[in-house]
Amino acid sequence: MEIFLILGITAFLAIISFFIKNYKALSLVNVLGHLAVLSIVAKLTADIYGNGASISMFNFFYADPLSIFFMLIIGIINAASIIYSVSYISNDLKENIISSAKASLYYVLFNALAFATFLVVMVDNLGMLWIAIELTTLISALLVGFYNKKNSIEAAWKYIIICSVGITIALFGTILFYYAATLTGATSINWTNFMAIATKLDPQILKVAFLFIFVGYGTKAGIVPLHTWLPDAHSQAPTPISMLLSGVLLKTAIYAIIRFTIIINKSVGIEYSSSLFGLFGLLSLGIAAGFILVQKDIKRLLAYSSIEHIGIILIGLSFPGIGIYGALLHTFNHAMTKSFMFLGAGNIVKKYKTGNMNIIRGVINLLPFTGTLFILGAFALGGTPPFSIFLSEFTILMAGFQNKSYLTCGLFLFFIAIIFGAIIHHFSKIIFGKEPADSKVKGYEDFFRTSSISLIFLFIFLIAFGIIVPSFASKILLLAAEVIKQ
Amino acid sequence: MKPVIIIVQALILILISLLISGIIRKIKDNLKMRKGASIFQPYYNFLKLLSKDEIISENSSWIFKITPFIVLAAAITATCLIPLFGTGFSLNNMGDIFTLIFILALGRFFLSLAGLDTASTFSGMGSSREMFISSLVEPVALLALFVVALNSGSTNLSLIAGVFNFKLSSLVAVIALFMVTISETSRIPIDNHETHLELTMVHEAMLLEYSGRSLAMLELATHIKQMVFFSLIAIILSPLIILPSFSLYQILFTIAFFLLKILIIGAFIALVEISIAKMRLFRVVDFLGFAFVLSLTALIIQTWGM
Amino acid sequence: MLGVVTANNGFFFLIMWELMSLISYFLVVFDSKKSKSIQAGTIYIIMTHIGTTFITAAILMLFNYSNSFDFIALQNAAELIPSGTKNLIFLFLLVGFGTKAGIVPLHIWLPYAHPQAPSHISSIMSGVMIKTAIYGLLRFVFIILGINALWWGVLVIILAAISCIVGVVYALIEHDIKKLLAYHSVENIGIILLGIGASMIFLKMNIPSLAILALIAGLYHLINHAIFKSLLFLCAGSIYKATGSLDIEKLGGLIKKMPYTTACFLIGAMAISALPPLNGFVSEWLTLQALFLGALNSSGFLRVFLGIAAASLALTGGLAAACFVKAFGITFLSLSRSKKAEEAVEVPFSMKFSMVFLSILAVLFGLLASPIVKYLSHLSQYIANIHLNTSFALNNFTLIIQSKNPIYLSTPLILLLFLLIITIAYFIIHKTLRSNKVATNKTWDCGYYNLTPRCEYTATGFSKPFRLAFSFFLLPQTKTEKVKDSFYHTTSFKHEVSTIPLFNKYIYDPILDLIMKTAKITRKLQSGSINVYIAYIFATILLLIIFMGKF
Amino acid sequence: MHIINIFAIIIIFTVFYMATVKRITSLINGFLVQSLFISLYVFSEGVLTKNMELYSVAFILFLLKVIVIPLILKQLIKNIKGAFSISLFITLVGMFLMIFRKKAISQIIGLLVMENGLFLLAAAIANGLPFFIEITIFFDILVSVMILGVFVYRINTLFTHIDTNKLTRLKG
Repeated sequence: MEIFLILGITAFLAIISFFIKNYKALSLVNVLGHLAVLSIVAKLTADIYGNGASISMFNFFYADPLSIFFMLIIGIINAASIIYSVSYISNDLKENIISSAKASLYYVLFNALAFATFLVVMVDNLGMLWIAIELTTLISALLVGFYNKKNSIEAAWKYIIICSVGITIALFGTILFYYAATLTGATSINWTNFMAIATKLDPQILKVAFLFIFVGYGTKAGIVPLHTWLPDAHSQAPTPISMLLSGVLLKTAIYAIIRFTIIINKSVGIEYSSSLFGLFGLLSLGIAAGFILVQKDIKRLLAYSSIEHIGIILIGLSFPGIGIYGALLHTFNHAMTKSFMFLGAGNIVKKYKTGNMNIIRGVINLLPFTGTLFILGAFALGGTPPFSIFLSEFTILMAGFQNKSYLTCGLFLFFIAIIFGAIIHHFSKIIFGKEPADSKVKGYEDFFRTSSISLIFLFIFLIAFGIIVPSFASKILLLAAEVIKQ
Repeated sequence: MKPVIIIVQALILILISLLISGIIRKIKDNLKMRKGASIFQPYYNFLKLLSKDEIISENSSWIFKITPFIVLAAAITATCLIPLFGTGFSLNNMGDIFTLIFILALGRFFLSLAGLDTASTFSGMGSSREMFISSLVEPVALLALFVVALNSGSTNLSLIAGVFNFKLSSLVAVIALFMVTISETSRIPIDNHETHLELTMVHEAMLLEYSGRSLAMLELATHIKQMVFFSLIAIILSPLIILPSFSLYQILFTIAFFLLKILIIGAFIALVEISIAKMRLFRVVDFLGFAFVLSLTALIIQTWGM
Repeated sequence: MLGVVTANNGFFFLIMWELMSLISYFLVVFDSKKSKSIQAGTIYIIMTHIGTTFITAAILMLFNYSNSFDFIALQNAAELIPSGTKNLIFLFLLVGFGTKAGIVPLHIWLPYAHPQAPSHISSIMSGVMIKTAIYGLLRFVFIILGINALWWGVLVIILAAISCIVGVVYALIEHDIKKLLAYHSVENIGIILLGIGASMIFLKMNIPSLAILALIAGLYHLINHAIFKSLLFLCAGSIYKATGSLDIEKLGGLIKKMPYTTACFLIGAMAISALPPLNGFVSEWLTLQALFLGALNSSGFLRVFLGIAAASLALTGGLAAACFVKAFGITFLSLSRSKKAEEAVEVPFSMKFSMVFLSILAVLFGLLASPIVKYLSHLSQYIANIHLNTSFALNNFTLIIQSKNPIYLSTPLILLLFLLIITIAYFIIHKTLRSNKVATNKTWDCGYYNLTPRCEYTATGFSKPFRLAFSFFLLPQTKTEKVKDSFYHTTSFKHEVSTIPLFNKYIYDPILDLIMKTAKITRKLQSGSINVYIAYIFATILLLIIFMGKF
Repeated sequence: MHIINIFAIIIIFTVFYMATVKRITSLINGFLVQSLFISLYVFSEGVLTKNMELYSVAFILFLLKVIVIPLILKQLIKNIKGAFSISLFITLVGMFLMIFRKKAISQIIGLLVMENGLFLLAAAIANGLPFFIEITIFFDILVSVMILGVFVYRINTLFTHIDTNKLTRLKG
């Protein structure tokens, strides 16, 4: 029942915001809508918290603890992003960078994207999963190309082409999976049915199919050799959108890969997928470390650090047992921290009118509130203890050491150290130091009031999960991990 | 009873020290075919200085005033550690040979501070050179005494004095100690204590600004320090005879024997002073490097059990 | 920092540890206007973070065998760890805690971070924070891991000796007081580790009494260093407040204007260069005794090795004394070299109070050696979990070591003797011969011109012999520059002396360049053309299919 | 001049040959021959116009299309048979189009070729995905083509050319 409600509200918002002209009402409706969605998701999590059961309706929709966990992430990030985009877009309107028609278009697309992402997580049918992800790519491509400037159009073009190629390959994989299923006589393409007949599937075809799935959805998740679109798209998109891209879209692709891994693990066994994850995880970590060192633009740096964290999640998934729990925790923490950092970066870029880190100085003097939170966020991203990222990285490391894969953990620690050094080096240069003389522009003070709400909203998650994961959250995580380990 | 003997012992050492430097100067002059001043000349200098007026530079502070007392006190505490009459008779529950080195370092520390205090370039240069040489000497002295202590089982001076275990390693250590004495008592190869030429004086430079009574105290302190080093070598070379009975004859004999040893060392020092010209400051590094290698070989020999 | 010491669970220990370095990072970058302090802060936090990664790796390896983070569980699980991994864990711990303590190859952040922080912060940092690293080492290596091999102690002593000498040599050529003190922290950490390394060796050779003695020496120096180092940093802070500059060359003659700070700095200087009545001497004497008795009871190579360690300790003591004569002499004595030093005024009461309090503490810790040693012997017996009844304090004045042929030390007696002799000398010489007058006049200036502050001896001059003696290590660079009006007429002559920071040049810079080079290569990966990107996808698919068999 | 026309004719013949032939391996040989002649054609074009770039294009075409691709395809064929290989081949050709073509429109076409390769695959081995999924995928592709069209239009207005390999402003 709740599933319909969520999808219904997002669809309704998408249509409504096309007609409301007055910006104030538009933003109010949207914010309320998304808060409602968040509350429904929360209610859903409370339900399954009790009995850990999964809801499935007319064998099309299916929500087990894993998908509800992802729904939680999507709900929270959507809410934060909508609050931020209220002031972001109103500020653009005031400086008439965009017309009011464009503003309502923005909200239409935003809600469509929300609808698509929720769809991805709820659907049971693998074909439908593919279509939902294809939808998210198309809508987010439009949003990336929102500002109609040369750079953002080029970024959007690359984003849509590369991701479509990737997703076509994923379709190739899905068809192979379906082919393997038809060999054993099953007709439905539902995930639940795959789970039932997993042991009977022919492993040879499954292995080839899983490769295609991994590469296909991997392009969407930003795994290294396929990540090329990510830095351009994330740095050119408007801030609330790049926050959504990093926080949510990468995670939906990871969700899709996990769905297929569960099947393959059941039929072919754990080592096949874990060695694949381990290799590509380390590869993404290493290459991202290289890139972060030489970055000049804040948003591109944050984009590369998303690739790095995706690599960490993959490494987490490659260790059985507690590693999966750590990976899921890391997905949650990374979603929160990365969106938090993108918000901060958005404010800074808005104030200094450039993303180039050599020009930005003395953020702490110009924007004291964002500055302090930003440097704390930087430490959180680097993985220092009081914040949540350290906790999840530590769990993954614990699993790694227990798994006796010392080389991976050694490399993991080495790359983390380099990235920590690079991030601190870059961000401490821009936070402290003397601010450039001409940047006394006072225009943005009100802008920061609304954005600071979402900043604090996310910061609470950073700290709350810092030392010890609260009991109800760890219960949900355990349930989700159970689903994966099935 | 014991403290009385220790005080008497210290007084004798202080008195003898002036005599010894007088004798060394006498031997040097005779070797240079000169009549030379009488052996009691240091006593006359000391008394003359006591009666002279004193001039203190206006730039200097209270450190300049208290340094003579601290340097003298350091020298005299060092003498209390040396057992002259017998093994038991030194203030050995106060410290051992490491403490001896550190007490002398205290005296040197304040002397070089006073050197810097008077804002005159000569004394500044003197204190810089003094600290330079002494920082290189300290490891040599420590290692040499380390070896001797290893031979005699403990660093307690009176125990070292008591035990007669004359080994090759102790001999090599004593040679290294001898080189240390040359640099500590500012004898020729390292430093010239008689001249006032800026280039050659190290120890003297620091006393440049002093006059009258404080100069007298500092001169006395240098003589006592020299006495401490000589007696240290004397004890290591041939240990004291343990007093069987506390008769007067016994005490006189030990003092005479002790004096004889000190004279031999003094003569040897005079010989060295005559034969070698003063080294350039940075040649001193090689000289002390050689001394360090010597003490290291002593340690290695010691481990072979010789 | 309290958190670090009170945590009883490996995981919380890590969290508190990183929290400590994070907050101290913010303190270092406190006055963020100066770009130097940002750079210092970055180096500091990166180095400590690398250190923490090593510690995390070690704790996780320990966790593998006991799968619970509690210290007691770790301790019981320590037996069943194979000795190969034990050595590896020990090396990780040494590197991890070494970066925090500032052992030589990993010390480069210390001279940058400490001077940047405001002085009272740097006094806490070098006084106490560095000691948490020693605490960590003791907690993990002594109590949890247990000493496994002899080469552990030998390695620690080698590192300690090197950091002693390197710390002091760099301090000698340093002219900024706080940098000088930071280098001295490196040297004193070396001395503490000498004690701890020696006790590791003796534990392995199971001579319990010596192991306890060495541990006492290490711990005692740890406390002493905390006292006199924070004292010296506070004095440096008050100098900075009074004169606004920390460069010794510009100061001078402060003794006449700031009597309290001078007196406290003098006591601090005497304590750090181990001069008898004060606390530095007692702990250095104990370390020397530990090394000596160790040499006595061991044979062959170990005896020579301990002898050389003792010699290096003596060399450090000598050089430290020279360095502090320079620091004290040039800053406080003779004429003031700059106008700022001229108008220096004594610091307010609160600063004076803390300095005086610390200097009294330094003196007390020197005199009350035996009660402290008694307490420390119980402590070290707990650490090394050996139980023996000999406490090294004869009575509450003198220390006694090795009852067979006893070695004594009683600092109160030395002080008593000193005061006695000084009073006697004073009475004999000044009171009895009252007739002479004491006049004050100008210093001797060879008779023909008036002495100006410029012709005083400078810090660079003072340290010149050391620079030449250690030139093989410091590689001094001299740059001379003639400022000329016309071809013939030079108006001024600029002479600059600098030394190459050896470690940065040969260890850290090459690694950094290597990482940057690889980063630049990876940058080419993102060449911008869409066709290349699709080719990447194509290539990955092909490679995966070809190598499918291998998974 | 006439040699080039001969090459063109031969290429047409190979297309017909490929369209008719049954067995996969002969299809690949047909492809091999066709790409051989295409490279010769480009090479002779280069000779005529003295344009260095054409030589390199010819050489790359020759190297890849005549040697590498057939080798891979033969290796792939070994373990999977039937219509599967045709669809795989078409998808790869589609991908090929996207890598080697400059114009934006040709990239869209490449994408579409890949997608219809997949449809062929679905039809061949699994006699079609569930009907509902097929239709939605078809609509999905329609939407994506429309959006791609919007972007091509925007690129044209902004960059006044639709040459993708000039779109390299975002680097590093």
